[in-house]
Amino acid sequence: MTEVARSVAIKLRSCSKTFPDGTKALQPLDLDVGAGETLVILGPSGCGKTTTLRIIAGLDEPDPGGKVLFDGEDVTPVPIERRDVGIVFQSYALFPNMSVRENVAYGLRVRRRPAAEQRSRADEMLAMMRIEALADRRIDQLSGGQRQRVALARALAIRPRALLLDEPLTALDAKLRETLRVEIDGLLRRVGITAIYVTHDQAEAMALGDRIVVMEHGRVAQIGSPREIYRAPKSRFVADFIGTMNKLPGRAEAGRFVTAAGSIPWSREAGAAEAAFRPEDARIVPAGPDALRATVTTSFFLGDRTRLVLDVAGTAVTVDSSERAAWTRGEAVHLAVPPQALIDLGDRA
Amino acid sequence: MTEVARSVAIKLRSCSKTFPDGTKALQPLDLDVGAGETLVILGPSGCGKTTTLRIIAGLDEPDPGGKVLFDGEDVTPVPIERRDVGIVFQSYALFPNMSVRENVAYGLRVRRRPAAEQRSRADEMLAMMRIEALADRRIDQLSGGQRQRVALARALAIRPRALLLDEPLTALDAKLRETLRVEIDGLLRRVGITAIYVTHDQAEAMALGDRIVVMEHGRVAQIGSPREIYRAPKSRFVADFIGTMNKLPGRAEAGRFVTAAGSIPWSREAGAAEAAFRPEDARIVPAGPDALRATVTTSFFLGDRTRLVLDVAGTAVTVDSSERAAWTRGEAVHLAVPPQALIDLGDRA
Amino acid sequence: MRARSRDDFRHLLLLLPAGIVFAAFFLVPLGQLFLIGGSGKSGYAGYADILVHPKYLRSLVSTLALAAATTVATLLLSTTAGLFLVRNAFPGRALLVAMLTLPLAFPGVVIGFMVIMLAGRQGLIGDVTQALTGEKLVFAYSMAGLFMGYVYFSVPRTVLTIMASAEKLDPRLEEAARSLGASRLRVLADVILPGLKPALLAAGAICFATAMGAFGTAFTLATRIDVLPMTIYTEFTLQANIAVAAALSFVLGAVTWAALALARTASGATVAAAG
Amino acid sequence: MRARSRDDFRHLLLLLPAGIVFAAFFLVPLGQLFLIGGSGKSGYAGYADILVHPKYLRSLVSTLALAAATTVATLLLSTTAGLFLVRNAFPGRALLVAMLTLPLAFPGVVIGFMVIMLAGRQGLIGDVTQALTGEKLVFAYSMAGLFMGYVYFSVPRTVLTIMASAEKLDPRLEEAARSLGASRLRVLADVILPGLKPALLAAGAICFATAMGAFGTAFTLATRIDVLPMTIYTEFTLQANIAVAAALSFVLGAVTWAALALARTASGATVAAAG
Repeated sequence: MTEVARSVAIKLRSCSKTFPDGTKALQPLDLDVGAGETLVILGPSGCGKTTTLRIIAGLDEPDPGGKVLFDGEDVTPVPIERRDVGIVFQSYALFPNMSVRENVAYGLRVRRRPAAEQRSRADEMLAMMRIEALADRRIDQLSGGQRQRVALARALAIRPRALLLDEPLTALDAKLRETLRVEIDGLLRRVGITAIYVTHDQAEAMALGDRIVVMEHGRVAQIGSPREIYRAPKSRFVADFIGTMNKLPGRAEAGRFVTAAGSIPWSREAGAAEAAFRPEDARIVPAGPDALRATVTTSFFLGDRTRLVLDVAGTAVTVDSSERAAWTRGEAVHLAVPPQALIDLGDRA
Repeated sequence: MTEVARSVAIKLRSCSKTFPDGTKALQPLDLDVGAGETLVILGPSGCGKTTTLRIIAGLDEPDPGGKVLFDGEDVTPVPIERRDVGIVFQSYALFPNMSVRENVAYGLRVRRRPAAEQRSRADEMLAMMRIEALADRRIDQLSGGQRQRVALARALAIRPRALLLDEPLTALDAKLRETLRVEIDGLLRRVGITAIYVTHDQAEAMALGDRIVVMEHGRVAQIGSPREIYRAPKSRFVADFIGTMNKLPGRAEAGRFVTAAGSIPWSREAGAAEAAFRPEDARIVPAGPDALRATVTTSFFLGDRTRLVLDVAGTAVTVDSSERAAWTRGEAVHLAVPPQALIDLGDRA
Repeated sequence: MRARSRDDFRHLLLLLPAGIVFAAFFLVPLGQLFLIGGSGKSGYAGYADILVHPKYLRSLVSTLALAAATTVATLLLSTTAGLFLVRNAFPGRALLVAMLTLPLAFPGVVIGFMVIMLAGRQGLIGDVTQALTGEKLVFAYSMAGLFMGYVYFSVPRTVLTIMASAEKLDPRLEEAARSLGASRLRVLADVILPGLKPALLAAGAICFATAMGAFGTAFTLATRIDVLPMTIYTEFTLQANIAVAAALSFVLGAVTWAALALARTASGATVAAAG
Repeated sequence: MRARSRDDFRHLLLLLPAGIVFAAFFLVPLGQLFLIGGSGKSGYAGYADILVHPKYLRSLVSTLALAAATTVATLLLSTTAGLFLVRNAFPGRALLVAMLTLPLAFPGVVIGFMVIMLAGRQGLIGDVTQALTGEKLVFAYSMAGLFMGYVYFSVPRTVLTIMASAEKLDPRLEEAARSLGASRLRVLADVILPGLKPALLAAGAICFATAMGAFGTAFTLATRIDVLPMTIYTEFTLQANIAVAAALSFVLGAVTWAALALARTASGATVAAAG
């Protein structure tokens, strides 16, 4: 196995960031990334996720008082040139005036390593990314997926202390995005490098992250494993951002959740409430005491499942069904949601 | 209900297309589109789908001998200016020197309708697309989704005989694409116009089409309803292009399909064969006589399901599981595929 | 490159002295020109005198008229030719386009020289018209000759600009207009010309500025041609009337600059003049 | 606009006559110029005579040297200034950039005029050097003055071109290089200058072509300055040596055209000269 990384544990301590125009891009943030961990920072644009990455990289400085620690050592004043981190950008940022191999060897050339070492290391990295055949190509002869592989090889060629990825797949089309996501996942696990991966795409975050940090307005909304974040979102924002979430207004009383379309079992303290649940947790059932009345608004055949949009007492509810049945617009159906799938997002506003 | 369309039935008769450089973009093609039907033409780039659309529109002429019929009338020599079809392009193709309302009214202005009629018709169309508020905006002030709504309004304002859409959603991001797909679906059904929709995105094709024409290398690979195409692909190409399809090599004998990893029931004439099945049709089961032995290669938590990549006697097989269980790399599992889910793609090559 | 911390550019501060020298290098001559323009007998009123004195006013007006006529003729010719070249593939097209750039390589003096060879006393046009009508057409040594030279010089660049712009027009725009029933002429008026507008403005402004300031062509054709650069030269060199020359220069510069700025604002592009 | 059926453009055939007139309009003068260049005593060997005759050879060499020096100086100054202006936000920056375009509006005659005001016998530089060193520095009426004028004229356009190009450089490229350990200087050499290369080539070619062909400035400074356009003018107008003037013109045009073509090939962009 190629020696690739010298993984460090990264800590941020009260890092905030105020831009020259006074915008507060980041509220004071503490963050711990274990050595070798893949941490995904997820959030909508403007949530501060890229700022956080740039502070870790040394491309932006935190406001005075903030500290960045690599294995306990304070690197806050160390400029990026000497921080030894690999960066991969959405725009690839490959040097168009150099060949693929020259791009990958650039970090070693800057370090004045012997030409033979530069070449062998570059070829080793290209082999690891399975693009040896492209070594002598010009950058503009590569596809987007190939470019991003070269960028990964280039970032890893210097044996960085951490790998920072800023939306590396956003510029690619859906099919390639999935292929490369699988590859990056394999690579990160094989190499065992500390990786921080910024994305706005929740599917990417779920698939890649050991842990996910969901950010909103410069603050952390939730930190947890993909399963925790999906199954137990701590706030309405997280629930809405990750996957599709149905929200049904009603009242909790006597172990049931009562809506205008009937009631279902739910043990929650009594009061006005909103019950949230995932499309795949609800099922279309025959009429019964524990089912809600609903009307089919639309149905889309998606191949592996059928997505139904139902009208439940005026609220649009999305249900994914893997049954092979067909529904017609306006058809009356009944909807069951198991109590353990109901998520409590707090009292209704 | 606004009078919007004068829907025609469209027929192509032996329409082929050879480009000046000699490339055969389209093999002789016969196609029937019913009045009011939504037909989706689906295929990879270069398969001839856009050429077919352009021949229907009158933007390209078929090779001599080809005919385009609108309600039985031969419109082959009629130029697009007088064919009365609405076109929506991927690049929106809105006139940047006109306001939103002027764009929508342009077809009526060209037809020298009174100014009052132009205005009221444009506003009616904008209201139908729910973008009345944007009527006086400049085009460069609109988002991609808004632009495509304006393009739809403009195409429908002339009461076209058919609506032709050339990858209308490809330039939009994933979330917007889904929203607008739902809207276009509603619109086409409400208006009842004959629509021909070209796309390379199988999810779009499945969701929108009454029927789908899958094209490959200038030929029709299969025509059918979304369900037919998904459940019973007629060729390897169609199976690969629509959704994810697993293909397992083995031998059919005595009512079973025998592989190096065990056998499962399948009644097919004996011989070397390839069994194809969808990720959502396979299940992870306890060890048993009707299950194949497999090893977990990777597992991705996708929120609503977990995608497993398994190694089944050296073949990578993708399985979607909605169970809440977690799998670890290298774990040994067993895989069952119900016989009715197995698709026969013919004898092994 | 935007929101970067200040000290990121510490080293760039070293460039500051260069920046100051650079600014001085530009502003000192301009300032001095303006001051000298006001140093004549009538002081800064000398600027107003230009508009009153018939000789200078005539020179200003005829220069403006020549520049405007050149611009209009160049745009008409170039748009027709540019659209034709973009829309039609024919053998020799690439060669023709390459040859189009040739006149750009010739200085004004040579352009003047060519005009004389064509429309001068021993010129081709004179020979042809004499053979046809018995009368010799000679117009090289006048405004008409200058106009011909300027158009000859300006058309190539303008054609190239228009071709570059026409190639970038989205063909779907035109197809959408046709699907809505627009005829060829309407497509030209509603889609193609509006799409070329920024290129037409930019090329037109450069053409105008060039015609306002060109000197070599005029000087070669005849020393009597009454355009502003010639007037400035005459006042400055032959009559040592430095204040008037400076004032005329300043006005010429201001008019040209205004035309360029107007085109820049209207087109949003960076327009640079040629002189 | 590519794969369209032929008859789609039936109506465009109407433009064909215009195309032919247009081609004739360009090719006839050029052809005639070449023919006249070979009409002297020694026929087409007249072209070779230019390289043998010391007077013409000197003129050609000094013009090339002047144009090359102007190009180098302009690119150095403009790159420094352009990068400084793009990278630094300071009060008055927008105003400074707007003023940069002013010299573009002045014709060559006025530029020559300004050089005399600065570096001439009564010029500012003379006054300052006399006060400082007791000796008056006067260089307006020589190649040095011409060099100064050309640089003055070329820097603004070049700065604008470089600024436009520098603004389009992806800042991520620079950040990627730094993350790999590159110092500021290495980033400049490996990322920024290669990124600016097309702009530098294009701007350099235009600068070179302008300096090769400018006439007004030279004529204003002194009639004795020995640059090619002046030589052509002298041979043609004052000595009626038409064949030599034509041959020199043709050579000047060919050299300039080659420089433009070279830059165009190297940069892939459309480069148009100014004259």
